[in-house]
Amino acid sequence: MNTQINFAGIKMKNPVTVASGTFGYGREYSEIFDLSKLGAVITKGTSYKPKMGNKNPRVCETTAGMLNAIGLENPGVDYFIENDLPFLKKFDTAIIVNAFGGTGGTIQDYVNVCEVLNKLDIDGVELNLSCPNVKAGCLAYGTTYEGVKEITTAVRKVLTSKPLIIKLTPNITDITIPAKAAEDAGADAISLINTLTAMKIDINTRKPILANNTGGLSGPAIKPVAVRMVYQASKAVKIPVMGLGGIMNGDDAIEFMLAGASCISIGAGNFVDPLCSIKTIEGIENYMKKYNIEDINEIIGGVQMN
Amino acid sequence: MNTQINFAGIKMKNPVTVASGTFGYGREYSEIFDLSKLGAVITKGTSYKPKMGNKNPRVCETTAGMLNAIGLENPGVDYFIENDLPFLKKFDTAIIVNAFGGTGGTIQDYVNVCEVLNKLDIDGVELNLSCPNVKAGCLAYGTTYEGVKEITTAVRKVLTSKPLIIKLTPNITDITIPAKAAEDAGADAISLINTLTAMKIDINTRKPILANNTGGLSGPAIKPVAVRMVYQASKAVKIPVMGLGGIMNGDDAIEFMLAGASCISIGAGNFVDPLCSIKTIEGIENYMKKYNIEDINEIIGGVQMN
Amino acid sequence: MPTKLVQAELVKKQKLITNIFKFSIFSKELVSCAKPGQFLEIRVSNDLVPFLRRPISIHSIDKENNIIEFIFQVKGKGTEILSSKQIGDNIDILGPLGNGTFDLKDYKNVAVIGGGIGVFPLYELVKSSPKDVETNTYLGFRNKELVTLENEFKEASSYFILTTDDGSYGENGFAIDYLKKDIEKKNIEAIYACGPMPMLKAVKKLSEETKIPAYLSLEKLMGCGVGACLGCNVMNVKKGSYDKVCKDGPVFLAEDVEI
Amino acid sequence: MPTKLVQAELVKKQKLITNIFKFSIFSKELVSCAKPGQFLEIRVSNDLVPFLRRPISIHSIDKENNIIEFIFQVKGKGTEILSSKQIGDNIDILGPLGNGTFDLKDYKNVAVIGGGIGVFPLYELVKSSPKDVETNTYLGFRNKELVTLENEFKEASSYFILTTDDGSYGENGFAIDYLKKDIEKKNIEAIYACGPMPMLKAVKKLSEETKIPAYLSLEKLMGCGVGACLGCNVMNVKKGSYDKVCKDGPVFLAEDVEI
Repeated sequence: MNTQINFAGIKMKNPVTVASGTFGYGREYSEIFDLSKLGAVITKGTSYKPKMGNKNPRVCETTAGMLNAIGLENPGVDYFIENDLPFLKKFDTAIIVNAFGGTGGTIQDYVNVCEVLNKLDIDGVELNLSCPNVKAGCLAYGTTYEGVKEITTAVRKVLTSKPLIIKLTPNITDITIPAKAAEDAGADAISLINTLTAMKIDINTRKPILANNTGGLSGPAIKPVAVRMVYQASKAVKIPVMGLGGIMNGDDAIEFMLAGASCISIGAGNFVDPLCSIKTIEGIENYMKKYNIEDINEIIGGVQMN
Repeated sequence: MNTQINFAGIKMKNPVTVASGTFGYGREYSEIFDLSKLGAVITKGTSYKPKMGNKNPRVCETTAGMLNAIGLENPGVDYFIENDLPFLKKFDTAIIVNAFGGTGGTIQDYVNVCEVLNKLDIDGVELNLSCPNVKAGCLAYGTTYEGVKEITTAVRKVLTSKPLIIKLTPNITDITIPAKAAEDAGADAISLINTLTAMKIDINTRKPILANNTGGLSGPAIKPVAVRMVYQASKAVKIPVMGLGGIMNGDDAIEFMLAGASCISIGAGNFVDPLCSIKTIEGIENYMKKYNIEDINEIIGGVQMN
Repeated sequence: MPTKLVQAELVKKQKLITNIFKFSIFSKELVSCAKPGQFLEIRVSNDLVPFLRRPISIHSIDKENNIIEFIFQVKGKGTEILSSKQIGDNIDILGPLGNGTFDLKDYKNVAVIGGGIGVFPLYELVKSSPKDVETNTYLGFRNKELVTLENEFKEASSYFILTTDDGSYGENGFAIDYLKKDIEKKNIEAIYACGPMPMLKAVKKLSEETKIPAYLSLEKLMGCGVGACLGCNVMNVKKGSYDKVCKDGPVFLAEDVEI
Repeated sequence: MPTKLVQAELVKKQKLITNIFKFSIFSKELVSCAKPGQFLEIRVSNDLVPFLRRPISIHSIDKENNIIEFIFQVKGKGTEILSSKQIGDNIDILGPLGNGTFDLKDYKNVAVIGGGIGVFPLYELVKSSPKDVETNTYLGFRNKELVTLENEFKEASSYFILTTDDGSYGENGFAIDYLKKDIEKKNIEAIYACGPMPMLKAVKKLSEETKIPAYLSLEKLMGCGVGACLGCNVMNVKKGSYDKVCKDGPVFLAEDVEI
């Protein structure tokens, strides 16, 4: 039984990764399980310089999901190189660094961090064009064909030796547009969905619960939206797709892979059950056994439309 | 204590309505409670000629929500006039007819049904530009400024004697764009959100559960997205907003009203608890008592941003 | 036949076989108007997961004691929660639902055919049939372990056949084949069926060939259960438009519907 | 201090007052490394609603019997489900969490101040303090009905004051005012506080004025509880950047944090 996949040149022992922003740089969860079991670790969004992030409260629970508005707080790429990369290299798992343009959010800011990342001993870069909780960058590019193409082209020029994954926003009329733009600009893969912009109001204080007012909705609540978008995006492009959005177990992972995802990420599921990713790997294997699937690659995009 | 509202000229005894497509033409639920208790009944989407709708399965459950892809099946406006309108007139509640362009879905089709509705003894018309489950019409107009403006303008010309509400889709990058288009074209109000396009795959059969493959996601799962959009839309326009999306009780209703909704609709909540709308009215009254609110109109748009 | 929303007490709970539970509910309101073939929409908890009500067919109606019974299989989270209810708990029930019922009309000699968990909704029809009506019952199960209600149906029926697909109990084979063999010599005037889709299709075919009317209980994913959402459509080939399984059914004349 | 994910047995359950429950959990793993001031992230059920774990502070640690205790108030759906657990049930616990703990260091004369449900996390500190440490405890409650753990704290403390806001029990007024009066004459070297935000702010101010270090247990909405999601940030004014309440706290030196 083969669970290995080659995702845009990134070799993973299984299709299960952990989503950026839900797993830090791996240190915390390494106390609970062996990170070498994962297909890949995707780091917290990292910028050229450190970034502070939003005020508290930054998270709250919703029905079958949660909101977050962290604001991409991170210690900067130099800190990552010195502290987190050596730590992560101790594990036998692919390392994908999620990168973005920092406080400035200009194309040059995106280019700056990717120039650094290009030289590191990492397996790939995921470009964040989809965080709904920062003032500059991300959605400013992520919601138009031109925006995605321009920034992907610029990053591609400096990120010559690593696979480039573009992370897409679901806050869009037509998900195939940024998907195609990423492909046209030379990206190696796309990942989706990031969170849906949302708000929760405390009816007693009459204020939004999050200090940032709005936040990104994730969790099982939005899984059906994510499955739909993964299907549409994977049909629109030839590059492979990483699927995420509310995956809590192996069955959910299989649903995303049938829809067209070559690999998947566990996001908020890590918070609910720190072993969610490990159990998802087991769940995928159980499904393969049940249906006598020799190679997990067989099921990618295997949905039969009615 | 006053719970009456005047919604774009439609007088309602309270701000609680029932969402189009979840309440038929009122007949079924009238066996369970007195429709005269409602602020308004919004009918099933109705077209000039009868429409067949999609194949079965049309609905399925998701985590804290459901998908539907009915496909706007309806008996046509003549049947409504003969059978359902006289029935609904027996109750002391506002009648809002949800209208759309039928199988053809052209602007002329929308105009045709609204021409008929203009002459009826009803309180308002809600124009459906947002159903994700039909081949023609709706989203073809609903996702661009030009589309919403063109069709609203055309309908407005024939719908001269009734308040016109434009129902908006959440499957859009920027909800303020169709909101403004509706206002600019002379609509009296907007209602949002319709459902989010979504998909659920049966991993055993490897097929989407719905015959239409995709459907619209509704229920508490997507409430935070709806609250965010109601807030954004209500800030962008001067015309009043009807809020809906996952409302299950009075607290949810208050949250939408604080966000900027002048009235609200119960949708999938009717299926879960046929008395959901009635309990929501009670819940609103309880909140008013708790906070000594004399007039429900006071809280509309009362959220204080951080 | 007005629809009622009740909180009705669970007065008896039996586990028939693995994963299959029989609930007895005390409710004057439901019993007063319930008919064979109708169903109930049950909210298993006040939580938001699972979200929708569960449609479950009525198994029997005891007008004397105001007891209505239903039998269900634990298939997922919803039915699992339902199965954990204790005697004395109130169950949130919307019903009785459906205008298409198992109706004996004036038939004097009928066949009743059920398969698997589809046998439960047929019981009240057989039980409540007048003495001058011959009820010929054919029940099919996959194997011995899945057999339920044998004694109840045997006692209530004029004639009774039980089959298993693998021959591990009763007659060997499919119930439909035994019905086919008997249908002419027994002068069957109507067939009442509930069971898996292959059985219903076979019954529909038999009805077409023999011109004997067949009444099929259909099952669809449902939204509201009352006819408001149009989620559970089935094509009515006579009308050329969709019927609602919840409101126009759940029992349909086989020749009317496309299955 | 590795984080552990355990399924640990509820061995004792007590209702202290309305809506407040004390759970005693048997877990060698948790007890072996737990410290005063740390917390546990508890998954109340395998359902998806409520979604996130509930952070609840450790109340006491019994190393001899491998019992760890926590006390919680039923505030919503999550704590309601938790309160319905029965003795013998396994509880899904991630912990013990937090590197910022209630640490006595070398202080010999300390004040402990708690308010309302904030008194629970302070107990282990007082209970486990060496005999040569003077623990001066000040507990405040809104009224008599909400008083909890009076005897436990009284017994474990060298000096004990209990106040109610309305004077319905103990001393009349706020605990902080009694601490203020005593702070100089008692030569307090450090303050340990847990309670509502106004109390913590008052303690911080007192600490600034007196230069006596104060350790505050903070509470924030949390995502992961382990430091991965950065949801529970608090401004560390010394560093000029955010700390994580879950990982760097939950106990902080008052002068370090902006509250």
